[in-house]
Amino acid sequence: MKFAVVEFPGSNCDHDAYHATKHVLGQDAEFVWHKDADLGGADVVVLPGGFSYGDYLRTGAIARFSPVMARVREFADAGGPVIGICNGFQVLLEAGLLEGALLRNRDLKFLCEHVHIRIERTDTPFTAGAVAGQVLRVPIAHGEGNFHASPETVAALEANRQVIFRYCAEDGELSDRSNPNGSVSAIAGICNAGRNVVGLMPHPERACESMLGSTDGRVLFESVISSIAATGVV
Amino acid sequence: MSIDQTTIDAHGFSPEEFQRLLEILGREPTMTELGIFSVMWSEHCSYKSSRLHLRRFPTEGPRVVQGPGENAGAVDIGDGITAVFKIESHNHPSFIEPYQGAATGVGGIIRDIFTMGARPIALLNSLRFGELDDPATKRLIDGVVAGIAGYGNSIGIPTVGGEIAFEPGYAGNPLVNVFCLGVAKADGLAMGLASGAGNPVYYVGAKTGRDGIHGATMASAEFDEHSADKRPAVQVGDPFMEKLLLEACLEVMRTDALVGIQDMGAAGLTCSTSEMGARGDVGIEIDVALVPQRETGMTPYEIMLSESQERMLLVAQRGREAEVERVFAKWDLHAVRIGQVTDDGLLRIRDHGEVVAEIPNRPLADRAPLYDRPTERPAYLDDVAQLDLATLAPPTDLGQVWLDLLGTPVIASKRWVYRQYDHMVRTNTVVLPGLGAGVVRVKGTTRALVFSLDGNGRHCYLDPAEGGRLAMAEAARNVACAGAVPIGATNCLNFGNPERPDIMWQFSQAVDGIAEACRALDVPITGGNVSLYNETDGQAIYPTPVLGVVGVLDDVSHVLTRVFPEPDLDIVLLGDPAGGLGGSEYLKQHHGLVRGTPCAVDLDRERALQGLLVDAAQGRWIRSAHDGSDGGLAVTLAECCVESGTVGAQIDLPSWDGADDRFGVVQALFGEAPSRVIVSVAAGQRDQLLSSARERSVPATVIGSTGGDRLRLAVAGQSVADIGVDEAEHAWGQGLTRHFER
Amino acid sequence: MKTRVFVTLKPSVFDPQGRTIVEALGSMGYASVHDVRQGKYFELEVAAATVDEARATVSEVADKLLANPVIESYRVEVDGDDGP
Amino acid sequence: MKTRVFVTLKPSVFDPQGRTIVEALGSMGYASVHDVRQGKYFELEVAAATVDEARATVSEVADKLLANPVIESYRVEVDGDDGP
Ligand SMILES: Nc1ncnc2c1ncn2[C@@H]1O[C@H](COP(=O)(O)OP(=O)(O)O)[C@@H](O)[C@H]1O
Ligand SMILES: [Mg+2]
Repeated sequence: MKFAVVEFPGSNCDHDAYHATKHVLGQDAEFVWHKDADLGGADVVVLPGGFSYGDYLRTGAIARFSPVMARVREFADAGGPVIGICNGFQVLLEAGLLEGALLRNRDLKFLCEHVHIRIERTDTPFTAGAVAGQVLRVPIAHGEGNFHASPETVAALEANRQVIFRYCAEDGELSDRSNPNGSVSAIAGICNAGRNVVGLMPHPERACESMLGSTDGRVLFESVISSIAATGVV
Repeated sequence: MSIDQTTIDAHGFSPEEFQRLLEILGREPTMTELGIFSVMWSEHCSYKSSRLHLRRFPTEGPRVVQGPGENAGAVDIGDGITAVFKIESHNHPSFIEPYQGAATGVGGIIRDIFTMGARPIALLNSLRFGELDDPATKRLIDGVVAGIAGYGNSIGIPTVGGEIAFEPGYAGNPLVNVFCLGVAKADGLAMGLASGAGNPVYYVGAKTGRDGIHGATMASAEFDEHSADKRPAVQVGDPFMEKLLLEACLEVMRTDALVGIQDMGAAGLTCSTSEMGARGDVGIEIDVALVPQRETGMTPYEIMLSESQERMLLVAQRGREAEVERVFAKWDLHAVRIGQVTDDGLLRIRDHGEVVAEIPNRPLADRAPLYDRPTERPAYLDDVAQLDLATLAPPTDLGQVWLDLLGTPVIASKRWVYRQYDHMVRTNTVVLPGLGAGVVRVKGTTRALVFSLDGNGRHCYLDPAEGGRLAMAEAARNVACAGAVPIGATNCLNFGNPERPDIMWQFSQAVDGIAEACRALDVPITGGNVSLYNETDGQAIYPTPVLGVVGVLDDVSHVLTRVFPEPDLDIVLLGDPAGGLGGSEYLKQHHGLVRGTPCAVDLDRERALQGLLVDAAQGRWIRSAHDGSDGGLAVTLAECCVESGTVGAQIDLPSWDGADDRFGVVQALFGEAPSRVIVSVAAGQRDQLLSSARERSVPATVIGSTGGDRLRLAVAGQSVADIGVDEAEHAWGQGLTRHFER
Repeated sequence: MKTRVFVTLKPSVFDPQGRTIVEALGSMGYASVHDVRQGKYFELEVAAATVDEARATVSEVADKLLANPVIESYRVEVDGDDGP
Repeated sequence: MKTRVFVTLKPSVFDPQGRTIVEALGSMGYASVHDVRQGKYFELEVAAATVDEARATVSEVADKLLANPVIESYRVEVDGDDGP
């Protein structure tokens, strides 16, 4: 299984995603530079976290014009699994591969801490190995993770079962207190209509080794590895 | 054109200094030359008041790869890896513009580390402000923390720990010290040195503007009501540019097309060109017209003195230019050739070809002024040493005092601060902030690096030499509490005006204390920073040395934190039960007094204790370890219980001579003393721990056990305080945060 | 040619920064300020032969890059133009 | 009363965001945009009897809170006022 980790200028979780997929999960992984002409024959594309272009102007706003994004779009259109983590999620939204936008956190501060998220749907390649309702303990680290979309869009996302992760308490209950950034409907991550493109604010790649305090993030990577092995997609 | 006296004075030259300048040049200086000498000989760049004293630090040891003198120090951590680290202050800029001042401080220390060829992997910060009841102080803190976060988070280096304290003396002069650590292959260190006549000199990074001209001189002058006039000296940080520079420079260093590299920090092009030349004993010639400029009409003087951020100077091998340029181009950076290395030993500055400055490099550096400033023991010391407990009323509700102490901002949880910092990026952070020293693993090895920043201005104010010893001992102890062996130290010496003999005395005493502790603990100083003139309207801050100690833990799986992990463990106090109230947090909070003398540290005992901790961690005899500092044993114990769920503790502290005195119990609970650590131990390992402690003459007393959901404290069998873990958690959790909630 | 672009959050989008400012102003004694919305402001220097050309370029740039249509709207001003 | 405040970095202060935007526009084919400065834009609703009163309040607010006088300058506009 080969993961492509896309590097934009200013990406800073690129090595973390690489480490998690290659060294922890033992898969093939390769960096793809944002000016590269192809995705190196990857089976899965990861848009990692960080501050592409310094997050200047708006998070993800400039990165989405990088040449590699045209390749990512083709890959996604062909059904290839794509995951955007944190800044990667922001890039996917700006690029229109996912719907919605991310505003500044409700209390205007950058937040780095472990939170709980509930897996809402298991019919995406990144959650197929999980159980619906399963609660993960994973870190967040962002200043602009407050998911926003118009009420119609939110309703459509819900109706089409595109809300994949919600912030919750340890027991899976939703509450204002367990929503760290003010996201509408506690949305922590969504997928596209085709269900192969997933974006989320929390960092599963930071939760793959017990030494780092949680291994709950592995299920996302393990899911996509077995999904691909099972379907032989791409 | 000859330069008039007013101009000379404005550049801060003393008559003798100017005379020396004339001797070196053998003629009158040009304006550009005057500017260059002025910044190079400023306190900030030349350390003219402190250099003499800093020589007393021990700087050598088997692990030292690079001692003081380069951009950062370096120690060997094994496995062919070198840890490179240093601390830097950005006190004055942060007071003028908290966000940008703190942010550019972080940017500066990061450049110092990657300039050495090391990949930065961790940041720490040490902060001092006035008391939190002042809204202006809160705004300052808000800005400083956001600035550190803004820069560190963006560039992707985790801020894994630090310290923050509040004392009235810092209200007009906050301290913002930042520490960065990186790792490099042992043979991969780069040096800030030029060599090889004809080799090209490159400029890369942000364009030069009129930023911070005379910033270096600003950091060397006291604040007064006219400081506002110096405001244009503020710069805006660009972490994105620095991220590109960091990656590109590390990539260039891997090519061996590089001869030397140096960041442009204080005094920008001036400092980098002359220092690189002086270190290599060569000349450097540049043309300022080739320097990329952001503003029009800049004079050579301005270009040479600009402190625009995010710029690097490098010397490449002649003939390998294309390789260097290609790497920078990949990162959308433009490396511009602005000159070359020469063999005449001169710093020659041209402007469109015309020579505007020509200064012999070595004398500019080597003959910088060096002062043995007069010292005099301050008169206040005799007064503040007097602490007469007989005039004070002991508290009646010890549980309440306990909770109050837990809720004071300096002791309370720092979560409000560190959750604004990305402390997990790079996936190496093995111990999250708030649980003890910073711990990051080194991927590809079994090792972890452990570091702590510690300082206590109040102790140094009451006794600067003891304060220096205590700060060094505490920083090393915090590292040992995680199970790591301290192997190197850096320090940031924040003091007032060195031209005042009492301040200079404090400085000299503190250096002596630190040096003594370093020798006793066998931890060399590999570098540091001095920040003087920390005064507002003649009112100096507490003398505040901040020590940064780096340790290595051979097997990361042995790491310890402060938290009692489960019930039914024995709690053992390593060290003396007795603590003193002189200079304690209790005395300040409960009686409003900063008096007495802090308990002295017995350095032999300290060394034995740290050795015991390291062995106990390695042998897995203990389950947690926490250094007792502010607030005494009661506070230390409560800190072992909070954030761990509901593991409480029952404690019975022994009585000791004088325990029947009115303040005996207070001293048992809240008295402070160095060389004390609370550890938890499973029944099976207890005897091993106790006998090993006995062998090393470290006092060890079983004082209780973990469990339950309350913290019960007795002294000599007599119950004295009993609080719920949840109460403690609440007081401690909200103590700092509540000041910032809307 | 000097041009200016104003980007504001759409009225339906909650603006936490604006709210924070209103609250801060309230506690500072400026209760008369009862609503604040924060947006972005850009000054762009454009090489263009005519005001119309400048307006066209800048509108395109605002559309594609400066504003995110999901949450923001924008307005363009060109020196020497009174607007459409 | 509707008022607007424009906050910009002082001309001598470096604007990293502006520079990054210009470079991005360059690589997107908008080389004619040769300078961008990014600032902040605020819309404030103020209860005031006169334009002058509104202007005075908002100027004070801009001074104290909206702009950072160390690195920024600001301009105030009030509906129905042609400026001072
Ligand atoms: N400014 C700060 N930045 C990041 N972490 C901090 C800061 N201040 C304190 N911390 C963290 O909070 C914890 C408690 O700090 P402190 O009270 O100074 O500990 P100790 O008394 O053990 O030295 C430590 O883990 C420290 O790293
Ligand atoms: Mg401390």
